[in-house]
Amino acid sequence: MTALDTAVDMRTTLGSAPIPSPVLTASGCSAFGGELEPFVDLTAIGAVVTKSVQLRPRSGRATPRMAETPSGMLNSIGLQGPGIDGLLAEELPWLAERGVRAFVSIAGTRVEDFAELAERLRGVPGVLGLEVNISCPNVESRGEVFACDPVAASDVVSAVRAAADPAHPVYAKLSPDVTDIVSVARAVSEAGADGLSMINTLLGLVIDPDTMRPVLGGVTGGLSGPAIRPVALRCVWQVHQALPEVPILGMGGIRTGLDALQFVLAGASAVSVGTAVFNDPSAVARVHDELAVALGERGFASLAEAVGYAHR
Amino acid sequence: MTALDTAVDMRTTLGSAPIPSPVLTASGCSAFGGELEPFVDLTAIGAVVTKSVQLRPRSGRATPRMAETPSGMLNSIGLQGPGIDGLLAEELPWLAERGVRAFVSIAGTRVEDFAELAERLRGVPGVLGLEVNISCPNVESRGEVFACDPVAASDVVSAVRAAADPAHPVYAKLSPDVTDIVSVARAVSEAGADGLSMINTLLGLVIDPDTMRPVLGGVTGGLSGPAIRPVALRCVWQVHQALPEVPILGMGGIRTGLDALQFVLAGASAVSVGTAVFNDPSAVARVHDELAVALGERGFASLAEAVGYAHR
Amino acid sequence: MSPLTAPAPRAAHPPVQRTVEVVGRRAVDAYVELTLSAPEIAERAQPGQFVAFAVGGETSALLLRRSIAISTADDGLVTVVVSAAGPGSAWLTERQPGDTVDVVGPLGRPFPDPPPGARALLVGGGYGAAALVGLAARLRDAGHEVDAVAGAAGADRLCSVQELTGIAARVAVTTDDGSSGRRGLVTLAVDELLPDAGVVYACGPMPMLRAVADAATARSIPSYVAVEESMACGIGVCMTCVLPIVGEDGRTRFSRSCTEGPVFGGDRVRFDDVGSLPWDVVGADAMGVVAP
Amino acid sequence: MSPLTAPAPRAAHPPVQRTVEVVGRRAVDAYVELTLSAPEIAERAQPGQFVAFAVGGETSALLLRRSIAISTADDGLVTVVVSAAGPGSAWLTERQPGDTVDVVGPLGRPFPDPPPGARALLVGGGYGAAALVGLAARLRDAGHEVDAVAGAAGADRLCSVQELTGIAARVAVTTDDGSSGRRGLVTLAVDELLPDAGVVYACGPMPMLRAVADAATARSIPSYVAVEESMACGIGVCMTCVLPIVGEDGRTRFSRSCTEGPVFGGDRVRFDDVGSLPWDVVGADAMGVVAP
Ligand SMILES: Cc1cc2nc3c(=O)[nH]c(=O)nc-3n(C[C@H](O)[C@H](O)[C@H](O)COP(=O)(O)OP(=O)(O)OC[C@H]3O[C@@H](n4cnc5c(N)ncnc54)[C@H](O)[C@@H]3O)c2cc1C
Ligand SMILES: Cc1cc2nc3c(=O)[nH]c(=O)nc-3n(C[C@H](O)[C@H](O)[C@H](O)COP(=O)(O)OP(=O)(O)OC[C@H]3O[C@@H](n4cnc5c(N)ncnc54)[C@H](O)[C@@H]3O)c2cc1C
Ligand SMILES: Cc1cc2nc3c(=O)[nH]c(=O)nc-3n(C[C@H](O)[C@H](O)[C@H](O)COP(=O)(O)O)c2cc1C
Ligand SMILES: Cc1cc2nc3c(=O)[nH]c(=O)nc-3n(C[C@H](O)[C@H](O)[C@H](O)COP(=O)(O)O)c2cc1C
Ligand code: FES
Ligand code: FES
Repeated sequence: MTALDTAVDMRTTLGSAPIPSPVLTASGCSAFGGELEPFVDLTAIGAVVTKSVQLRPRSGRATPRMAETPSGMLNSIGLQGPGIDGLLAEELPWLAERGVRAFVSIAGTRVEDFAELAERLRGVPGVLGLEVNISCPNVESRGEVFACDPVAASDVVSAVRAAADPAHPVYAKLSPDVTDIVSVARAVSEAGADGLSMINTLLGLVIDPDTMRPVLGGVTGGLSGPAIRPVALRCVWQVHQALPEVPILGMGGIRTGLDALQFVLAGASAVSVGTAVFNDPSAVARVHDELAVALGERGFASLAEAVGYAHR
Repeated sequence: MTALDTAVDMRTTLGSAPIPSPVLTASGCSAFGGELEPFVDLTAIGAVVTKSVQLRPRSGRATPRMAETPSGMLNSIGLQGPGIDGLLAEELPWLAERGVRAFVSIAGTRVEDFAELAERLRGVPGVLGLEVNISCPNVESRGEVFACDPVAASDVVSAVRAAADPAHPVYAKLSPDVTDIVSVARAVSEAGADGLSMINTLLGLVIDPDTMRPVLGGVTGGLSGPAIRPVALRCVWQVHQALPEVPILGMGGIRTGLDALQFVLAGASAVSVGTAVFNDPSAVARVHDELAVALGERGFASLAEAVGYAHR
Repeated sequence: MSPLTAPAPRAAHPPVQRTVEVVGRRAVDAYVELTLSAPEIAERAQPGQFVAFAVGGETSALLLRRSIAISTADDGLVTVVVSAAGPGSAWLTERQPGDTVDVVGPLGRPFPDPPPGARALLVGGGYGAAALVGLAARLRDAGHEVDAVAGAAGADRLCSVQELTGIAARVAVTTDDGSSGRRGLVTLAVDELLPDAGVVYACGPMPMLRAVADAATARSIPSYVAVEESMACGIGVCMTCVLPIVGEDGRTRFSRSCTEGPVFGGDRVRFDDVGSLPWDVVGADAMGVVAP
Repeated sequence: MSPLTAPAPRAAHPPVQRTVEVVGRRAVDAYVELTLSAPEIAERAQPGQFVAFAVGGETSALLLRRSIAISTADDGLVTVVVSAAGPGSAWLTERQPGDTVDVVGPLGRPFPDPPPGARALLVGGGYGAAALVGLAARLRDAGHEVDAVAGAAGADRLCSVQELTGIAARVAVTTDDGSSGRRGLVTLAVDELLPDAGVVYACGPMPMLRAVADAATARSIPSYVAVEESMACGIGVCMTCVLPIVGEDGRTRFSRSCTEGPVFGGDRVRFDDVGSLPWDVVGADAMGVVAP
């Protein structure tokens, strides 16, 4: 990323952690960052939000794992990953050596799993904070997704907040597949979340007209990309309206600086770029630059001034 | 529409009402049918699902009422319409004269409104049945949308079923903006719905980068079009899986015969084509033809055989 | 107050949907003029009507059609003048001869006939002037004197001046920056030509339409304006394109600019209230808006 | 059992992302060969690698890149052979000289070098043969004897036979319908040429790769296959493109075919288990899959 010479102060924070750019990767959409090195200066972006990690290594689901949809895609990866040991041994040291900030996404199927992961990440070099993936619709678990129940979601968040490094901001990642996202947002904030990541994918399905069966091995999958942007923006808008003091990491279909600007105006103090990276591997850096220009053109001296500006 | 000479038997039913084609318009996306006359043989399509009508004439909301989004659009019309008197005086006679089947969508803000509308439509010539719009997120009303609460939704549906012409099938139109669509589907089925229309639009928002305010007069609006198709299909799949005996009128982003086929395979016994009509005014007839060809190519002798086939 | 203008009549023919070939493309300053081989649309079209294009090709994420006024429709050819405003219109301006486009038209209501013998004043803003070329020719052929005013922000945004000059008795040009014709708004020229006019036709941006309509109405001259409101369908089924229009019964309704317009009597458009929901619009009470 | 093939090495150079010009387009039976002026990709590319195109242009609803094998990369030019399978590849085949496309590459791991002095057998199915043209030239230049087999459903789906004939010592052609060469599957010819081979390279549909790899492994001949698995990103960040691959430690992992492939040892791909989740894949236990 070539830092553009715009006058706009692009610094922001994730909870108490300062970052130089408000544009981050999205969990699961840039692996652990390394593959983007040929395309992006990883130290200049807000942070690499790592693929959600669980306690044990996971194979993920059988293929097919994706289906392209109009202006979006459906995925059902099943949280393939190295497990916390692998992450601590390989990925985080790699990022730390290079001075890349890691916002570590953690996932689990029991409250204790989340707490243990937070505990294991205490004091780890290069870790900026935690994103708690309580909303992934792809995890194979009996029962409902945590994020769909304010009580279950709060249980996870308070356990993580209690176990985590006090210096690590804890962001709860919410699912849009709920009747009332504000009530979930309120519950997890009260449970100690320092911020909210919004949104995870929408639950979707595609049927293959040839096989006449669902395309994905996992039957349903998560819908992402520009197709869902209006839903994501609505969630950010509603939650910022109700809880203006809670920091929001906005995401869902961001592809350009003007898309990111919409999230900022709706109330996000930082954004993640997910699926757009598949289309454009340099998207995270490009979105930063475009957002800086867009803010400058609109007379903002800093990103902070624009956060929530559409609610005025 | 030129009926293609396919061997496939395309007849289906809405509840107990037989229709010659499984492809219908979608409420609010073809007004009262008349404007499509230059493009489509209205008597050959399944039915015209009319714009949701309320007791009184409504102006609808101030403009802007729409925003284009990636592979979709956001609308906030606010149920502009002539009211039930106007509908009975003008639109329904026009359709009846031409032998066009009308599936009348009714909406209201109180249970009694819905019941009164159903009552007023008893025995009206040309009326095939009723679609109960309990899920429109655009209606200006205090409190929650009916469709987001299984109890409120059931109250409306049982009142309508009690008041409606016994010969009129009553379909409840569900919103995807709920944590558990199956529970709503089950509740309204038990309350007497003869079928389910799925889905209505998703609540969304777009911010104008120039004005830096929400584009729509109504701030939020309903997201429709191919962008939402995977979500719609997932809803149809889940509900058919749980309640295989309940007829489903599927909709949400259908643009081609292969899109419609996906809904049929997921469990819909008929489909509505909504936003795609704005792109292609002959879409309803074209989708019928393409679906007939697609079914024939896959060896189905009748539409009925294909309903829910993906669950096998 | 004199009675309001008679509403524009319905078009003589219903629209058709066709895939047509682009047979000509010409960059005209800031705009692109496309010529389409579209005989079935050309033979049905009346001045004031428009067409709606599907944009972006087979893989397009742009679902909604783009409405573009018909400039001329003769000998099986339809011409349109397109300004690249956003992605859809930009795509249209990039079409080349030999490409095909999916188009629906003619749509909307045409300009009504002028009062017998009336001298007509045509006022076009920006690419809006293109929509008046066919009308100018028809009026002249019907024996009316025609004056025309074309205005724009700058010289490169003027349009169809040459065509109008070939038809109209007098043509005035204004630009905001004085880069062509007189510096100022079209009203500068309109005010001078209006005294001679028996009817006014206008097409262009809303503020211009409003100024022209107000000036005409102030002199009790009937005016017709072709409006441009954001449209999702163009054929009357979506209700996105409404404006507050005073009907024949004197009551205001949210009327669709695609099927009840785009041509409205200039005195029937409540310009002040565009974008709001006045209490006296039919059905506003059901929306919870109460009379003050 | 002999030890498994050494995994394909990483590429020598990281990929770049560039907007490049199409400088040549040639319809070759059922396919289209595009030539791109892409010096920075050409100079980095090694046989077996691929590029990923953004498709559909500015207004596209197709978000994901399309992966296409590099056929040749010389003198700043990259050639690819594209089959119009769906909307994205169809759009690619419609590109004309002068058009620009956004491309990322070279991606993936190249074919490893053959054992010293080994005679190489190259097997291409359909457009898969195109991916072997660059390899054939490199092997020949390095002094290896090269035999080639090209197979397809019918004559119009054969590819690069002329190029391969110019390089290989022996070239065999098979078609399922006998419309060109011998009637039958590539294995017909492979079985005959295999006894002379010291290494096998294959590119084509999965069932073909499997048959070729099995035949080679049965004779203890090392084989390398370039697989084609559905890819969302092509650069290793999405995890959609995984296959069950036996690693150096003998354990099976879901490995990304974009960055750990597309070239895998033919004996390392568990063809039988593609599309399922065998219990012995690393991490399957955490998914709830238990050993039988
Ligand atoms: C009756 C009529 C006649 C018109 N005649 C012409 C003409 O002759 N030449 C010309 O260049 N333009 C004309 N326009 C305007 C033209 O339709 C818009 O500039 C174009 O639709 C913008 O699309 P976009 O993708 O470039 O921009 P975007 O802003 O990206 O469009 C987004 C959405 O808003 C709609 N929209 C945005 N602006 C307008 C607008 N002004 N009017 C209607 N819909 C809009 C688009 O259709 C699309 O659905 C006319 C509009 C109308 C209603
Ligand atoms: C390493 C590699 C090399 C390839 N080389 C060539 C080549 O040289 N020539 C050629 O014609 N094709 C090649 N393909 C296949 C080509 O990528 C697909 O045909 C193409 O992506 C299909 O896109 P579509 O829009 O036409 O079809 P769709 O079926 O509409 O594609 C839908 C989605 O699925 C993905 N997809 C579908 N089929 C494939 C596939 N077979 N492989 C990967 N992704 C797929 C697409 O990328 C897209 O995201 C290669 C694929 C890979 C992985
Ligand atoms: C392939 C893929 C994998 C994903 N994996 C994860 C994950 O592991 N954890 C998580 O919290 N979100 C995951 N997500 C969701 C994204 O982080 C993001 O919330 C969502 O995709 C919306 O943003 P986008 O539209 O920019 O992609 C994944 C999304 C995709 C497309
Ligand atoms: C402009 C517009 C107006 C609509 N009006 C109504 C309505 O009055 N009543 C209703 O039940 N649904 C209404 N809908 C929702 C559609 O009937 C349909 O459920 C939804 O748009 C999804 O289908 P689609 O993607 O095919 O449009 C409307 C949708 C649009 C786009
Ligand atoms: S544009 Fe749809 S009703 Fe006018
Ligand atoms: S295609 Fe994304 S990891 Fe391979």
